[in-house]
Amino acid sequence: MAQVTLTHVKKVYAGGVEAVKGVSFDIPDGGFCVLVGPSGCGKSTLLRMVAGLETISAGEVSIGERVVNAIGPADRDIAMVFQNYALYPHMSVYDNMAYGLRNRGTPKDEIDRRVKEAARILAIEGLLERRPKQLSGGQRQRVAMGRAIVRKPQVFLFDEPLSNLDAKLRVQMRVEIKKLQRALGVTAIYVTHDQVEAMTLSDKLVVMNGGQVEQIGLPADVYKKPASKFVATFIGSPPMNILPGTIDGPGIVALGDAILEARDLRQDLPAQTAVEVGLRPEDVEIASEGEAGSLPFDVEFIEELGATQLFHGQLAGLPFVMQAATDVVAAQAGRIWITIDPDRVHVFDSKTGARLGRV
Amino acid sequence: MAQVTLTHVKKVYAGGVEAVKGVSFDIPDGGFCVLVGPSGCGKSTLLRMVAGLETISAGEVSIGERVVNAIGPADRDIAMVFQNYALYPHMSVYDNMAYGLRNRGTPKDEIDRRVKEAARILAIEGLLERRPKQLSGGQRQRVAMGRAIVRKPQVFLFDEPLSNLDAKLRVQMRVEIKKLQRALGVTAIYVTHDQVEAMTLSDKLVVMNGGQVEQIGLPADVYKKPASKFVATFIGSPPMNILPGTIDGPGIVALGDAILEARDLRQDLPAQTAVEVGLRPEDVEIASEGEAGSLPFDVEFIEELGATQLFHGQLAGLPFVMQAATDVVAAQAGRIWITIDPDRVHVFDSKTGARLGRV
Amino acid sequence: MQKNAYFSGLTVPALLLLPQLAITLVFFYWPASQAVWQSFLLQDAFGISTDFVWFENYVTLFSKPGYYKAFVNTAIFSTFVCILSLSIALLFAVMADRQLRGAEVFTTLLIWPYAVAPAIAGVLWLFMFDPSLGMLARGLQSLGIAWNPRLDGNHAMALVILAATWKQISYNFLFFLAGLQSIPKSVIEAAVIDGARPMRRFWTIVFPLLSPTTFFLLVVNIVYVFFDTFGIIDTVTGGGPSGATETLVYKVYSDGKGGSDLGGSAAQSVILLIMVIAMTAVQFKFIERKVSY
Amino acid sequence: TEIQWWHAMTGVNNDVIVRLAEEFNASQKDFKVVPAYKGSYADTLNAGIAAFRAGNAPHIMQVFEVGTATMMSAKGAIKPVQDLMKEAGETFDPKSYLPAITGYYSTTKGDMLSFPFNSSSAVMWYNKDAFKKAGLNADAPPKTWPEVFEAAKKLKAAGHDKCGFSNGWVTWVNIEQLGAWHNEPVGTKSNGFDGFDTEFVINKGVFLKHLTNLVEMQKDKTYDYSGRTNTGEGRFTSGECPIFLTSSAFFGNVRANAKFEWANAPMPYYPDIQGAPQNSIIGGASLWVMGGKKADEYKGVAKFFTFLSDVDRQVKLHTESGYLPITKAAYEKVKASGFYKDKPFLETPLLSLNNKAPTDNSRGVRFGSLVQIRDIWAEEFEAALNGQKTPKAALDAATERGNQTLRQFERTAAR
Amino acid sequence: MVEDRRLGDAIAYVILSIGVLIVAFPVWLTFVASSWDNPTIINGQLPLYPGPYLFDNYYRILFVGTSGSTREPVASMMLNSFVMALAIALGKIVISVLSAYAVVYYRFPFRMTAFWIIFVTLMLPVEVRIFPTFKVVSDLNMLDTYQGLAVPLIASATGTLLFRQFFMTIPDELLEASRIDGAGPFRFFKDTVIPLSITTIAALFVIQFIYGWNQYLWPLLITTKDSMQTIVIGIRKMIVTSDALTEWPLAMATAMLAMLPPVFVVIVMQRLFVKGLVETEK
Ligand SMILES: Nc1ncnc2c1ncn2[C@@H]1O[C@H](COP(=O)(O)OP(=O)(O)OP(=O)(O)O)[C@@H](O)[C@H]1O
Ligand SMILES: Nc1ncnc2c1ncn2[C@@H]1O[C@H](COP(=O)(O)OP(=O)(O)OP(=O)(O)O)[C@@H](O)[C@H]1O
Ligand SMILES: [Mg+2]
Ligand SMILES: [Mg+2]
Repeated sequence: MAQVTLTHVKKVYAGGVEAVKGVSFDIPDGGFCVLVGPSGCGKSTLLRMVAGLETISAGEVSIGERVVNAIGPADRDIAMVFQNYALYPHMSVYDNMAYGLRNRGTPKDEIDRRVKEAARILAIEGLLERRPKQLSGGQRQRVAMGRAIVRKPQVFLFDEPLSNLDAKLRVQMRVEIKKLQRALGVTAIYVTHDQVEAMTLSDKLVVMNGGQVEQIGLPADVYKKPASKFVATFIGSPPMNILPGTIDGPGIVALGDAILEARDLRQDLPAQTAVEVGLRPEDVEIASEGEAGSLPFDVEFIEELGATQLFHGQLAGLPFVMQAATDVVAAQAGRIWITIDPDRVHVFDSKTGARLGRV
Repeated sequence: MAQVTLTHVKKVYAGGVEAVKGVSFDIPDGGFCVLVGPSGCGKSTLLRMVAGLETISAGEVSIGERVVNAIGPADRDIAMVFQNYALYPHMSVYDNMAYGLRNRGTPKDEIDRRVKEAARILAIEGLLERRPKQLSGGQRQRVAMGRAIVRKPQVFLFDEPLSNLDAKLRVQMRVEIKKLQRALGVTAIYVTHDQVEAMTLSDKLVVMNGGQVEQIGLPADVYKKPASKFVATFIGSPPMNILPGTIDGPGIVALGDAILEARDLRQDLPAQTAVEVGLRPEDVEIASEGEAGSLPFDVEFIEELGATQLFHGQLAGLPFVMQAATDVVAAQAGRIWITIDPDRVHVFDSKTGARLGRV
Repeated sequence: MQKNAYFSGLTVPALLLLPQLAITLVFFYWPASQAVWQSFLLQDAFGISTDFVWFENYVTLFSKPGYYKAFVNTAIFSTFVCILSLSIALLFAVMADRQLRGAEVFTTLLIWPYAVAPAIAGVLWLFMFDPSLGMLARGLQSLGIAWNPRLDGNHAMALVILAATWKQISYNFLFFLAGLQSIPKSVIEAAVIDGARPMRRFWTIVFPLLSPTTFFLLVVNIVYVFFDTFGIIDTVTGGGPSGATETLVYKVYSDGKGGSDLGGSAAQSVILLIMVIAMTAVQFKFIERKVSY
Repeated sequence: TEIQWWHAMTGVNNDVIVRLAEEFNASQKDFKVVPAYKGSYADTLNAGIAAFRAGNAPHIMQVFEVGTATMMSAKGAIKPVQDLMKEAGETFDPKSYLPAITGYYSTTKGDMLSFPFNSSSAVMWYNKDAFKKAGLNADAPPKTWPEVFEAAKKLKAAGHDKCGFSNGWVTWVNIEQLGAWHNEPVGTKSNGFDGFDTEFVINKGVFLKHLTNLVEMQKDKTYDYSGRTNTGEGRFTSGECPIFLTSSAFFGNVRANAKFEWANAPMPYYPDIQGAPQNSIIGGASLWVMGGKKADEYKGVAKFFTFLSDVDRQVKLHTESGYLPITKAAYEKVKASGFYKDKPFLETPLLSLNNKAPTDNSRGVRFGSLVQIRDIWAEEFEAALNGQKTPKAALDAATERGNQTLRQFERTAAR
Repeated sequence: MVEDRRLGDAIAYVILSIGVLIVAFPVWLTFVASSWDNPTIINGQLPLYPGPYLFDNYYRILFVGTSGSTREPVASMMLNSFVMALAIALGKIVISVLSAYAVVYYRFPFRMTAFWIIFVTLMLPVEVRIFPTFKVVSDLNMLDTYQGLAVPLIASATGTLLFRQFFMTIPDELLEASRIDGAGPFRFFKDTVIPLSITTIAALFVIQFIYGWNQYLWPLLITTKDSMQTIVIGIRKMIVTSDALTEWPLAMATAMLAMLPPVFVVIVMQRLFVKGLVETEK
């Protein structure tokens, strides 16, 4: 178990691509850090530098007390779970898990003990003799986890370990990973571009974009106070609605004709400044017609998701989505009135995308 | 446009596997039917029999007024979208879409018109000259759709068309498919094992399991009154909690010490009958301690999903999950009290899994 | 094309490459350079008197009509053998690819000739088509065809083409079968639903998707007809009648036979060498590109 | 000491070689002859050349008669048999050998260069049964070409409609033997015996006349071409071609496979040509001793040759394999034994060879690159026979192309 | 598929049967010829069905030798062929798998140069440079040895190319997983690359075994001892080109026997072989 520290880490690939542009953060011992961001933002690169699979162009990575820049992957005391599992297709499940230990010369009975134990934890005891091909996606995923666990490493690294699974299994495995990490108390770094995973798993959420860190924080904080329009739309599903607006006064924005209060908005902005206003679909509430501060929303169609439903339509002439519980009965389509909690109105600079929050 | 009717359709594969065990249902003209079920339950087989890609072992499939059992796929007037798209890798996007029309001897300018129109609808006009491998996943998906649209078939068949896409794109494409089907008014059969897709897309939801139909109905009905334990756990995410219970009186079940009212429960069951009780995570509400009918729930950990959060823990000593909006502040962990709307308590036969509902 | 994950170091890869490089250098490059050297010499059979004559051997070569004839023969021979063996093999492969009962048995029977040595295959064909002894020749004659490969250059050419084609069908069949089996089934099904009848399906979908295999085989077959058919020609016609079946590689052999024109023969092999290297380069480009589909 | 002997003998003849080696090895202790099959005559020659260039030549190499000039010209590469025997101190009298045979392998001065091993000559084989059926006298075969053509026409009429007569070894029979038999030169300088600057003269005289006839006959299959080598010989044994000119060594094959009565006769001749018939020349192969070996090894080779020359051994080889005996003594012994009464067909080639004392035109031929030249000639013959060229044009081309090849050989070998 | 397959299937059967007929006919003829006596064949009267001399002929070539007792029996020639074919096949596999590994999994200067040096040899057969090659072998004292038979024929790039193509398809993650599992280049090669290459190895083995088995010119040139002779040479030796008698039935019987090992190899490895092609070709 160890703390992982990254200091001004950079990666320039041979071709000149600058994939990671100076990233610093640290993960406390036993912490669960999730790196999230769109495809190509450098998540994998960063993770692979921690693993030792890529050289570090500049900066420093330390695991525990040790700077590991020059240490090979096998000696960093880490374990990694790959997106496509990278199981050895020609080895049995048992051998897949035992391989790393054998390479380290662990005694036979110790290997056996550890593999069996991991198999028990992961409930794959019955599969030990099978080949990866004979396993379902979820089972493969578990074997990949098992391969990491048996090693009892200081740090777990995960590169989108669930993205090849179907939705149901993904939810299930997500919970298992979290439980396991808690139980073993191992520091973990987890890469994903799925924001549900990011939200649920992390103690520390690192949102990346274009090789840089956009925001670091507790997942709930990131969700509630996204530091930029990028983070705001990236985290949350269905994504936050973004509407062009203008400042209408301190703490007040105008969306076309409608006026909205935004409690967190900086007070010092001149009126008529163009801004972008972010409203989460689930922060919208149905009001009665003409209620104070209510906005007209023209519903075009409704998707039922079981527990909730999504209303798609136009707000002040702009595409807009709202989410409501299934028991809220709405007209099949047509105009309804909605209100939004002023605490939950997000305003971003229309040029930089930065949050215009109180300082 | 045509109605599709399946009557006692069976499929036995050459090796003796009975993949579909006598399925009957019909889809009205212009209807959107989703086949959902776990892997290997026979969904694809059923769809492929409608397409004419598999022979029908017994029973009858008709499209419109015509029994099509002995009619080749080309003459059934259907179009199909495959899971991996099955685009012709050596043809341009334009040719991919035009191929089916050319085979039918459609005049050149008519082909051109239709392809262009489909491209416009799908917003892939700029891609017509590209080869499939030069497209992103979402674009390929659209081309596959385009190939189906240009044909103006009577029936659209989809075999898990979205499962190769990432989560975000999946949501987006889902909406597009639905819009398109509505706009074109073509009957559609859609296979998936993703229950969100199943819920949002269908007019008629067919839940399959082991080659048989478990339930047919409107998606909301299936969600609210699952006909069996299988359907109950399969539809809904996070899945319904299933707890062993006993009948304690007419409309009353006991879960360990706790007593629960179940309005839809059959009244004629003898007390002490062992049953299984299903409770959806989102149907649970937090109550104050000791409130009437409330149950104690020991929360172990909480997953935050942004808009909602999941409480994982033990209810009457059994694993249990509840979902709540984020603004419900709960103790980090520890005991809370919950209540459940008696209308939303599902009770299933502990042997057959069938719903024990009022008749 | 290269891997993103790799090892570094110099000694280990050098050691790994050593056996192959050593063998290649010793048994390929060194002899090949000798051949190049030889092509500039005028020498008697036993190498006792030697004269360095620069390009005279090449000049002589290109001044003889026989050499151009060999080019033409080679072109005819290779075109026919390639087209015939490829198309017949493709036909068989397509048939064997249908899920037929007993397809395995057919496959096994069809690949059998692959195991027959060219030197023996030649004898077999000679045997069957000998104008007086061969049973098939008698069959042809009874059909009123004055079959006589001993005198009729076209008959002789037809005979070596048949023999060489026969020998190559199995190999092509195997690769085509493999190629067919790796075409995704769903693409074929998509075409079925798109209303393509079997023949059209074949020409518009299967055949284009098979093109990497076809191209690969084309190159392999060209090399085969260039070199490996030597044994067949030697046993069946010996290049005759009247030089009608003398191909480039056979000419290399027959001109060098008995050591009579080693320089000219070496010059011919140098030309062949250049042609083959050019072909190799082309193929390599293609292999790199075909990873595309 | 091991003595390498590379040969091209297949089938039964391969067994003969193996047996000879075994007998020799058993007859003494110092030397061991190791025979090795190296493919066809051409392949064997190739292998020998390659081996010599690599410094690994065998001691004895069997080379077919066409390779003679090539071998001879390689002065340092070979050891003349005459010198070999002398140096080894073996009793060796060139006079004891049949001059018609050794002459082919000797210098004009009479020095024997290689040791004749399997020799044969061209004869005319004929099918007695077919003759009878066609109403021909089976015991008086045609002697002249016109008679042959006549007979062939009759035979054709009697059912041999695909082939009245034919021959193997097309250029050997129809050029080399034809020239000698009619005492006409194939090339200048005594058919090349007197120097490499020889030129062919085959586009006239008997050569042109004969080819013209053949081409004429080919049209209605009175004559039918049977390929460059002996692969067509089966046409005789199968009964298809009732008259077949080819090597006397065809004997074993005929004996084993012909299901009819057969016999042979000397080659036919054109009676209107002065001096014909002259004498035939040999074909087959001789053993060449390669240069650069140790004296001790040469001793063994010489011993082996002496062993081969032994009268009884020669008698046995001749009577069993049908190859010609090489010593006078052996010939005399067989004659005396009355063997030929029973098997006159074995004497026919010897009679042809010894018909008259050889002239400059009938000692044999010695042209460099004869392997290629034979192919060139055969090509031109084929071109004439299939009507692509007139006989004259074909022979002109044969002469011209042959000369080119000779010139090239001259350049490389004359120094 | 709901398509009338009956007609198509019937056509397929007919075509395949014709194919088998065409392709297997010469082989059948060989077999038939090996079961008759010589005059029947020589005189062009060979029927299409086997004759009465089957056992005699095979008995003679297997146990007696062809004519008399001097000829070395077929068995020893088969053994030589087998050793040579095996040595060529295995040799090629070993050296090419090593070099392909170096080229694919290492980054070093002149990597592509090395690859091209090997690659150029891809298609040039030994026939075209046979004399100089003979000299080299002779200088290395490898005449009349199994090394001499096999080693020069190993120098070809086919295998390297095939393996390279295959290695390129092995996911990078396997290497990375191995590295994290503490496996170095050697372990990765032994534990992962080789086991994954089995089908490719099988395909190459079949192709090269047959290639080696069928060699004619090369063994003829470099062997002088009868004890080193291969079966193909043995057959050529029986098929007489100069004045003697070809014992066709025996030659054909030997040809049949000569076909057995390669056919056996093909049949045994057929599945793996086709699979190997499918995996690497595309
Ligand atoms: N070996 C390489 N050489 C050059 N550029 C590379 C290499 N590997 C990755 N890149 C580039 O570096 C950038 C970051 O890649 P990285 O794989 O870290 O993205 P990612 O965030 O993991 O994306 P994804 O979600 O798609 O996995 C991308 O622009 C990518 O193209
Ligand atoms: N060609 C075949 N031959 C024999 N059995 C088959 C064949 N195709 C499918 N099956 C079997 O039929 C059953 C149903 O398969 P099917 O493909 O219809 O499932 P599915 O519901 O589409 O599953 P998935 O969600 O994994 O695609 C499975 O048990 C499968 O193994
Ligand atoms: Mg990544
Ligand atoms: Mg399916």
